[in-house]
Amino acid sequence: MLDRPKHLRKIKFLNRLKNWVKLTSINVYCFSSGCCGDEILATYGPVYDLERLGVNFVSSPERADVLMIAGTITKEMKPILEDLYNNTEDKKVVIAVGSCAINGGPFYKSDYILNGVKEIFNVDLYVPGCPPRPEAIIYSILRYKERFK
Amino acid sequence: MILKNLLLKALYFLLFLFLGVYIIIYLHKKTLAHMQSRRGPLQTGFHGILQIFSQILKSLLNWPKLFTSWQDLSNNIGVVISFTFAILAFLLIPLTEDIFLMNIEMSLPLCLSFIMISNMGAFLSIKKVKLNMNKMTALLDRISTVLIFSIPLFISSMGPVIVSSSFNLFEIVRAQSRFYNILYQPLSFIVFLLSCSLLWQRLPVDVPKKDTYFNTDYLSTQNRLNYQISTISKYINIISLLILGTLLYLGGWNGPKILHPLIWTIIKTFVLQVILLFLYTIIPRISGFRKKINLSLAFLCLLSFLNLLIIIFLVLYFKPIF
Amino acid sequence: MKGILRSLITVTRNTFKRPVTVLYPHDRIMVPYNSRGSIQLMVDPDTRKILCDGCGQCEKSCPLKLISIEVDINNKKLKSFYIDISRCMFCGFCEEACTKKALKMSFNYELTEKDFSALKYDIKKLTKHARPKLRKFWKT
Amino acid sequence: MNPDFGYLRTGVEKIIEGIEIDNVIPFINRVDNSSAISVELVYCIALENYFKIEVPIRAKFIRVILSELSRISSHILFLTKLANALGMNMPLHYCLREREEILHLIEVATGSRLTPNFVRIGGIKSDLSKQFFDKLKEILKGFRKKVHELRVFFLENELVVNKLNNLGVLVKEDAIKLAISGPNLRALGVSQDIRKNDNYEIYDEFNFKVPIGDRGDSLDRCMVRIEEIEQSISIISQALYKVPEGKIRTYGEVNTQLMENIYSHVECPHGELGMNISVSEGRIAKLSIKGPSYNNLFAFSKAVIGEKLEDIELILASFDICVCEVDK
Repeated sequence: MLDRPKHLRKIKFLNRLKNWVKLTSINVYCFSSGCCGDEILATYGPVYDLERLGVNFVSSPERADVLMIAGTITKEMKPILEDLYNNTEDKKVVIAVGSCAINGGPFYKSDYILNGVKEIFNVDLYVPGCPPRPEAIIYSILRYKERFK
Repeated sequence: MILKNLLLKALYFLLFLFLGVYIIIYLHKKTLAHMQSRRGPLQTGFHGILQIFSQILKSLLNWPKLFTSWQDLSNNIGVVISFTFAILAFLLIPLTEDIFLMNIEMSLPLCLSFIMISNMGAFLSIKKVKLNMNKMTALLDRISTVLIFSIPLFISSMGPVIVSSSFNLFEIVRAQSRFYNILYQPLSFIVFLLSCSLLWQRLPVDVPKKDTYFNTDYLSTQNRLNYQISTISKYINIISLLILGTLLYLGGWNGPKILHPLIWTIIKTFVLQVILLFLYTIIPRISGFRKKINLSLAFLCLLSFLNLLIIIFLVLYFKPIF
Repeated sequence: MKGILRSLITVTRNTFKRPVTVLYPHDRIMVPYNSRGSIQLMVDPDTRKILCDGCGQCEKSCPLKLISIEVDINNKKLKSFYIDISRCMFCGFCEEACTKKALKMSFNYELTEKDFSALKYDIKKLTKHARPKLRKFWKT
Repeated sequence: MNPDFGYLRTGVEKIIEGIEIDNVIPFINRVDNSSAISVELVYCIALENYFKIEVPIRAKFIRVILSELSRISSHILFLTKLANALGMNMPLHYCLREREEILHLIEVATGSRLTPNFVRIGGIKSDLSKQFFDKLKEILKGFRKKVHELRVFFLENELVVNKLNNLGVLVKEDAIKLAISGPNLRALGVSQDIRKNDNYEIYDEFNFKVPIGDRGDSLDRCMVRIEEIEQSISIISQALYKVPEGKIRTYGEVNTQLMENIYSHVECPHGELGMNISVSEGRIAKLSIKGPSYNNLFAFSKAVIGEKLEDIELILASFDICVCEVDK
């Protein structure tokens, strides 16, 4: 092993600490509607207990690391979603749950529907399914963890 | 030298305080989870011990943002006030006969008033609150609840004071060496517990914002660090109120001499905490200004006055017992 | 007071039961055999060829028209098979329409992707779980 | 108070126009997210009545069992919402735990937890195995006890009863004017149930009561739903031992000519769910859904008048409004 200079070692330690923190405590802000909302409620429940993985559902977007957007998204919701994304302090990870939030889903022909969240802002993870099982939602959070490993 | 000793002692106390806060948060989460037939925090560390540590660390890594703009410091001053007063209130409380920081004559009322101030302090920080009517009503609602429920808290704590005839916490505990206060004043014990629990907003069970009419609150617009600090100060308040409850009614560090007196206080506080957790999860939350006033003035205050009358009667006619 | 005490007793009874939590990544709930997960193209276990011959029944039956098939006119062989999973509502009509049992809904529900383009499944992705692994008998 | 809705409008009724009859079901079962199978049932019953297709008895039994299961799951979801509004953390999690068992049963039967694409014109998609019936018997045995636990939390706890009593009272005249149906109407004391009055499947073979309240406050609405859970458990346990062997689906002739205004209705967990269909050449020409939640929303805005501001969330939860169904 080569000896690294001291200041570099310190920076490396800080980075590792930051990564560990991001791995072990994830604050999620949920914006959900319809049947995908029911499945997210199930992940909060006792059978698929999300708290054991270090996930907290947070009441304001300012404290969130992950924005989880689930269910049908209409054109009337667009200003609300934009407000929600702009109010956040850092750059957030966005997870789109369900085929409605990914690409309009079964209602993509309708005039009232937005074709997915990707039209408003950048989406990092897509979770297909209509609605996806609660395990699939948990798996997306495990995938989110992978990027810090 | 005296100052140096005092500082060292204060440091020890703070260490104990933070460890205690940490353990109480962890136990709150874990016991609640098992009551709900869940597992609770599990992955980080042994049975998720480190999970809360990482949560706190996460907000602390954000700290440079607090000092980037000095104009904003005035907005954060409320959080600082609530934190410092919460710590000050804790430092006044003795844990055993030997472990204490200071011995003041008026320690009980000072401690209670500090807790009240620290509960009110967070309202001074109205960072980014666009003054909606909703948010203003929520804010006023919080202030009013703190004021309302501190009245029965003060009155009910006068019961043990009359028995020991001093405001000093040491004297109150020494007076209970034969009989614990809970035996002949259970009414004031119940009032004390209820008003305590209403003061700290049912914290582990409910998110504090849920207590108000709307889903807007002064906390929901604060940034991560402010929110974390204010929740930690609330947990410190929980600890100090729980320990006060044990000192006033459950006999404090008195107990069979099998165990160290410090362990007795810890066991008693834990029992109190579990009782409160059970009560929270079944009793629906109290909302509405009128209901709160009715509960505090018509029910809790009346009960505590009744208790005072009984105690005065007992002290006057059966003094040799005490 | 009686009701409060009774509810307290039920809570205490539940606290000492075993928690029902399923620790998902390590052990998981048995998915029923007819559960509708991701779509896969079945493969003949002996010849290792795709069973689908591109008759186009599933293309017609899909209510959202997400399936697109191309067939070589000369060989009558499957050229390309695409399913746009991003809009799919997992109704299972394509599975019912297939006469040769070449399409099947599998147990796999872990479909999370990073790219949007990866949600358009081609033959390689559709047969990923269906194709049996080759076993090496002779080491050379 | 005027409700402001339309944030979840999908326009399903417009999208469906021009789609073949068989392919409609997966679109319309997204309308009601808490009990999707009742929407499928209305659609199929309407077309069966028009074409005079006789559904096999085994299929009818299985339809009844599945619709009652989804009624139980929907009512338990209502209880979680109520517990959340009350601030009681314990019953919320117990409700979610019990709901998960029933959702698992539905998944074993149909293949999906919330959107079973299962009912077909003239029968059902696939037969249920013996394994499913064994599982049902096993779960139903312990389920009565669990419902009794929930009853202790909501109806016997004095503090909860005091809070819900005389809260959000709906007057009978208002209810009739707004054409309310379902448990919210039954809480007023009107015994109106389409399962009894117009037995659309084989509901006349089962013994069950229609639970009724007195005043129509939030406590009655909660009580009626909890008692309905028990009634539907008894229906399922009666149906379990009567299920005959036989076919599951009859393939009747479907005319491709024009036909208009076929109407049918069904008792879904929220109330009366009606559907008006007109078909031309094997494709849907027009389809309109009459959901119960739309009327219930306006009933809520009537019941709120005169109540305090802090109780609004509770009253809204007690009406059990499915937002997807209001906007469609």
